[in-house]
Amino acid sequence: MSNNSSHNIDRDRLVDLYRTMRRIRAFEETAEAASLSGQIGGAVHLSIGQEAIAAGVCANLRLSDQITTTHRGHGHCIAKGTDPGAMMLELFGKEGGTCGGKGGSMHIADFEVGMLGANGVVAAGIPIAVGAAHGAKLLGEDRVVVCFFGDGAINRGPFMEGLNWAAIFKLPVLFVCEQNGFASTTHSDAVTAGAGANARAESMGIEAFEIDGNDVAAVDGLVGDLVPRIRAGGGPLFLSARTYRLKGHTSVDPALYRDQDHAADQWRHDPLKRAGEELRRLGLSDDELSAIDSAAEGEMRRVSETADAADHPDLAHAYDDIQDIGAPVWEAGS
Amino acid sequence: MSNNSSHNIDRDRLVDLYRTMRRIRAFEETAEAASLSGQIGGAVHLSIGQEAIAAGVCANLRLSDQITTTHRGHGHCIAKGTDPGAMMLELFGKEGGTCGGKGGSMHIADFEVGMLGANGVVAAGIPIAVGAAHGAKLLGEDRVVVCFFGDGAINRGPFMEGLNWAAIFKLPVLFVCEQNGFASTTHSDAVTAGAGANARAESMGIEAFEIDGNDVAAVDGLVGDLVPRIRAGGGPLFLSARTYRLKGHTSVDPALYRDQDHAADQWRHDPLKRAGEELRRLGLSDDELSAIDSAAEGEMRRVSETADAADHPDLAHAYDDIQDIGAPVWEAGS
Amino acid sequence: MSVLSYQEAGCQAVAEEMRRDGRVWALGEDLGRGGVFGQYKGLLEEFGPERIADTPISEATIMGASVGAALAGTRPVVEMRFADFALCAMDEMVNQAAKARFMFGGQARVPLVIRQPSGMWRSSAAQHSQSLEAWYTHIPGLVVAAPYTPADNKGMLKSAIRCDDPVIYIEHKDNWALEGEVPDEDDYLVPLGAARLAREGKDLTLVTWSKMVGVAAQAAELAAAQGIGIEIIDLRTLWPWDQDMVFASLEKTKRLLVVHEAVQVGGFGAEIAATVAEHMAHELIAPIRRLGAPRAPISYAKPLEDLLRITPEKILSTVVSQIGT
Amino acid sequence: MSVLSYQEAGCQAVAEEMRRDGRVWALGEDLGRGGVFGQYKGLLEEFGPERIADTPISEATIMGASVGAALAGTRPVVEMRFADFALCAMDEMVNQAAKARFMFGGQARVPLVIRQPSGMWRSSAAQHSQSLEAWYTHIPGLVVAAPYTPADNKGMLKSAIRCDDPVIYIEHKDNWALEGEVPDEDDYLVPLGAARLAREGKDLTLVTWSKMVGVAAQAAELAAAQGIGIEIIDLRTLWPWDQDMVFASLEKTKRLLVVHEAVQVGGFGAEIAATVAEHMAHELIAPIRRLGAPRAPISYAKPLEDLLRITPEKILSTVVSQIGT
Ligand SMILES: Cc1ncc(C[n+]2csc(CCOP(=O)(O)OP(=O)(O)O)c2C)c(N)n1
Ligand SMILES: Cc1ncc(C[n+]2csc(CCOP(=O)(O)OP(=O)(O)O)c2C)c(N)n1
Ligand SMILES: [Mg+2]
Ligand SMILES: [Mg+2]
Repeated sequence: MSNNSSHNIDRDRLVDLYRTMRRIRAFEETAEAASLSGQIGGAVHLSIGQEAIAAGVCANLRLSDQITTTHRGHGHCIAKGTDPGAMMLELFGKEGGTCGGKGGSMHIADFEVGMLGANGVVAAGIPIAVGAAHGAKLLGEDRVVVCFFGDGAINRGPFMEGLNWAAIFKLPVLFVCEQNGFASTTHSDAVTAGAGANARAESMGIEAFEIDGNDVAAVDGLVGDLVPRIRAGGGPLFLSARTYRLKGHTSVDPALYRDQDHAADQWRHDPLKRAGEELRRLGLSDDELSAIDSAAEGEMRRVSETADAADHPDLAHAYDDIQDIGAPVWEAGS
Repeated sequence: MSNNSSHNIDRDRLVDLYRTMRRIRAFEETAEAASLSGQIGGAVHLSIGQEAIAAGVCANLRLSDQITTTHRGHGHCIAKGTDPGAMMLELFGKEGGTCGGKGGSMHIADFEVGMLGANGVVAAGIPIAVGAAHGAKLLGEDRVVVCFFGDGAINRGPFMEGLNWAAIFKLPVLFVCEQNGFASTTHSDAVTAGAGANARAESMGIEAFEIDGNDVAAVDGLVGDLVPRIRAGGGPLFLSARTYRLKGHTSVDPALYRDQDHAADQWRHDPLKRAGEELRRLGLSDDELSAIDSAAEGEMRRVSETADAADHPDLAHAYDDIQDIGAPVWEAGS
Repeated sequence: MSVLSYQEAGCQAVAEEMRRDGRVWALGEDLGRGGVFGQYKGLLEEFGPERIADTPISEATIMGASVGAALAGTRPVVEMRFADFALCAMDEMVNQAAKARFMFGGQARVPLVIRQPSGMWRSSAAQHSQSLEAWYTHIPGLVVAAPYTPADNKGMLKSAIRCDDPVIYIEHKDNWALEGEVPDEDDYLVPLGAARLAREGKDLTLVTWSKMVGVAAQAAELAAAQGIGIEIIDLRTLWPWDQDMVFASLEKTKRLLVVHEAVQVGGFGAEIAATVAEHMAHELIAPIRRLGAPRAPISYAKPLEDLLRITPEKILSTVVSQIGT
Repeated sequence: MSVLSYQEAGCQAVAEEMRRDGRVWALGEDLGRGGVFGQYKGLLEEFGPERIADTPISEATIMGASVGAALAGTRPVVEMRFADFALCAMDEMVNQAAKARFMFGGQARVPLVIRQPSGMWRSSAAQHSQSLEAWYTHIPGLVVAAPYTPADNKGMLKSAIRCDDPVIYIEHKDNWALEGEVPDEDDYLVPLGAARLAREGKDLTLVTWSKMVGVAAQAAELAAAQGIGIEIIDLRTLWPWDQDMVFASLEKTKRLLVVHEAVQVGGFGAEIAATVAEHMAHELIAPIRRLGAPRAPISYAKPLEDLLRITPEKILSTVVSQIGT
């Protein structure tokens, strides 16, 4: 099923979605700069260009709903409500990070807002999301779990196993495939047989939808229809969102393997640009828009400065949270 | 695509197919008896009721074509040309077995006839078959590889990964899913979402066929059409063959979890019975049929007696064929 | 006390914990019919198909979904059917289950019991006979248990279910029918991490676990007939292992033999031997010895399979050689 | 001789072997763009996309298909990208690749090289930093190699490609840029199973491999300044390992230290330490010591990550304590 028509959306809601997207964009740009300057040590996978999916999906979730995400998950975290300050501290590997500096960008988690973890292993979050939904069902909780993953993940076995599992146990999961065209340096199409993700979902009896993932209003509208169906006990649904990875695989990847003209042209479809235009059509002034933009940029600049100035994690906690029995004991000076 | 009409088949060919099926049946019954008597130590998974698939598929293969199979693979081996004598020796764990007694029923292999191995791990033979086809393509050999697996295997990740792989590399593989209704004690339907194996194959862009797997002439006819297409470089094809596991999961499983009336009734569709009736219609006399039957039964009786009388493997070869460097050294008396 | 088989004791443990805590559930292939080895017999009838869940043949997702379900607040008992098939779920076990608590900075716990029927049984060949417990001892975040007696299978399985970290729980396939006295109490817990002194002896400390405890006991009988006293420590938990009990025993016997069914090279015996060599070498009066399987895949044919087994006789001759030196 | 980086040496090895033998090919994710670490740079241009094959993200099938392709007569070089992701292909590696030859009674061979970039690099956290070589030493059927120098990376990778059994080939991610003299000859082979005497010394034998050879060399310099002579054995191949060289060195130094980056518990250092304890305890004049990582998942934050690293200083202080006793 395909749903590409732009959705009727009221201005305030679109402003909120735009703000979320802008905050994600500003976070990513700040992280990119900090990565290039060496302030961030680990790999950073930017979701620049894909913000509309995170914003549009998560706008339809409750705090008690849960998500899992991937190596490219900053946007999903922010959209679900994770504090960017704690996230940036985590990327800097500092005290106060979401995971106390133990996880970094690929392992951000924030259980308070239902963010069950990013993942460094492609597709590994899929069975975990399915299991979280399984748990919710067993416990009689009416939460929905959203599972974000990329178009490269659909060629790993756990993707298919997870879909089958969600379907036979009729679990409250929304699968969201972010089709950004690439799996690292590989064109996803070149290694993906058949008609793609939706065909695979449908072969499992899971109803699947496709959408322009750079149209935040459309994503919001469609997901707004899907989530209540799932919450009502209808079982899993599947959403493919077409988008484009506007940057390289990581912050340091110049992505020369892409057709450079084509890649440059994709900025025309930048979801922020599109939402901004729509907002202007809906009567938002340039000033109002820039105010949102600079608030977001200011927020993330402060977040980054705070992270830069923050302390490293206390070594005394290095071995906390490994396991209750049998963990190493930290000794000062070791 | 569905193909259930009985195929026009000439009598001689059907006689050959019937003989193959009868030899498989006799082998399985002999193995069952030897298992129950304790002559065979390991688990034995009987293919009684499923012989038509093995016979009908393999009748269309060349010696240089290859197959992989599962824990329930005796029939495929015999149909591909493996010597039942060596197979029975293997089941008895004796010298002269296909694998020198090192493998047993679940690891029979016979590379001389293109039998690349049974497998004790569900679905594990699928990527191996796909890889063998990949190898053939790289080496410029025009062989076809047939991959047999059960309806329980389609819920494992490597199934889906293997299909995707075969499709994108356009490999010469025929996937054959034996839908016998069960995965061990579990009804396959209960744990399989969606429309089943063919839908999954089609979602990968692989053309898929369905057939009455107890109609040996139909299997033969359809596979006779498919194999040349694959050999001509058309890429993988998929075949689902409906059948029924007339016995328990293993030789010692009474299968009480089945509806007993339904199970008993399935003997009406016994592929041997059906082929026998067809042969009689084509003019074969009862005597001619019984001659085939008793030849097969005699052959397998002798095979079993020989296996019973045979020597155990020589301990001096216990550590052969582990690896060229770093293998243990056998010492007499150790 | 009742006389129960190892399998029944495990069943009882799961049933009691499921009664006690509604968040506990079990999942795996064929559980509704009692599981391959009957270790879930009768549980479907009491707890229904939601809590005794039949799964597809999807080991990666059996494990991965269990991680998710644990993160979501349930306490899954995960059945891997054969330890060999756990290899199909290794990313989920090692990269996810074991690390989630730590990577997420302690925000979440992963209370899981991962049951892995292990070891050589009878003519099961190279893909149905492995003992891979050593692997898990090498992975931070995992507890590794391998009980031998029926009583321990009750008390340790209950402790494992109550443990808030993932526990690799190894049950030897040859143990299912083993009978023994098992306490009836539903609060009978055997702590993880504590070894059991299975037999006292003055001449040599034999450290072992799982089925080999029984084989070692036979060897000890043979040795006793020759006047040699073997002290047997049933390690029970491999990580964390009970160094105190082993070291204390060695203070007395001054000789160490570690016995396990797994391949000797890279087996957990190496860890014990190395640890003792590091800390007690000067106190020992005989070379440390390990007895494990040759580094060979497990054969199907009976005599070839038997060649890989540790027997009481092999243990005895090793002990004699150690005492002799 | 040319000065090449470790990465270039590996590239050269693959290219030479592919020229020599048309059955050799390489497969994995992103190989067409040179691989994640550039270790396939330029190969697509010479050999084309059939022999430098880009695969989907399907580790289980990358490995399983390689087994099939090996059985069918080709010689795959299998790229696992990060050792951590090899966990997604464990059944295929351990139950299939390692056992096929044996289970099938020697009818078939599985010539595979399984490249696993390993180890801590920089801020890569718990799923991109592991060293799991010990696991593979425990699995019959596998050869395990872990070269340190660029020359060895050429000579051993070539030997691995020519080996008819599956070889786990561990390249440390911190080594890619390491430069060294590499023989130009395309018949330059370094045999699997033979260690390398990396430095002579009279006081203590330090056995190590992979990146730790370099760290040990720094420690040896510090020790030399204190008048302590460390003999460094670069084990190079972990299975089979060169007991002869280690034992011969110990005859001289009478002190053993094993160093590895992997978690110490259940690491391969335990096997070496245990073997030496079994066979040479009476000749040693100091307790055997192992130096490995604490049993902790690898942290992201730099100071926490660094805490897990073996440093020259840690080695030195261990050596000093051994000499002192
Ligand atoms: C199992 C596994 N294989 C390979 C990798 C390396 N890797 C990290 S991201 C990535 C590409 C993922 O592509 P996709 O799923 O489309 O996500 P995207 O990066 O496009 O958001 C790869 C191959 C990994 N992390 N895990
Ligand atoms: C990965 C794995 N999981 C579980 C098993 C145990 N097992 C052996 S056969 C079987 C059922 C297989 O069903 P199916 O694929 O339909 O084949 P059939 O037995 O019906 O021929 C199971 C679960 C196994 N061998 N491998
Ligand atoms: Mg992508
Ligand atoms: Mg079946």
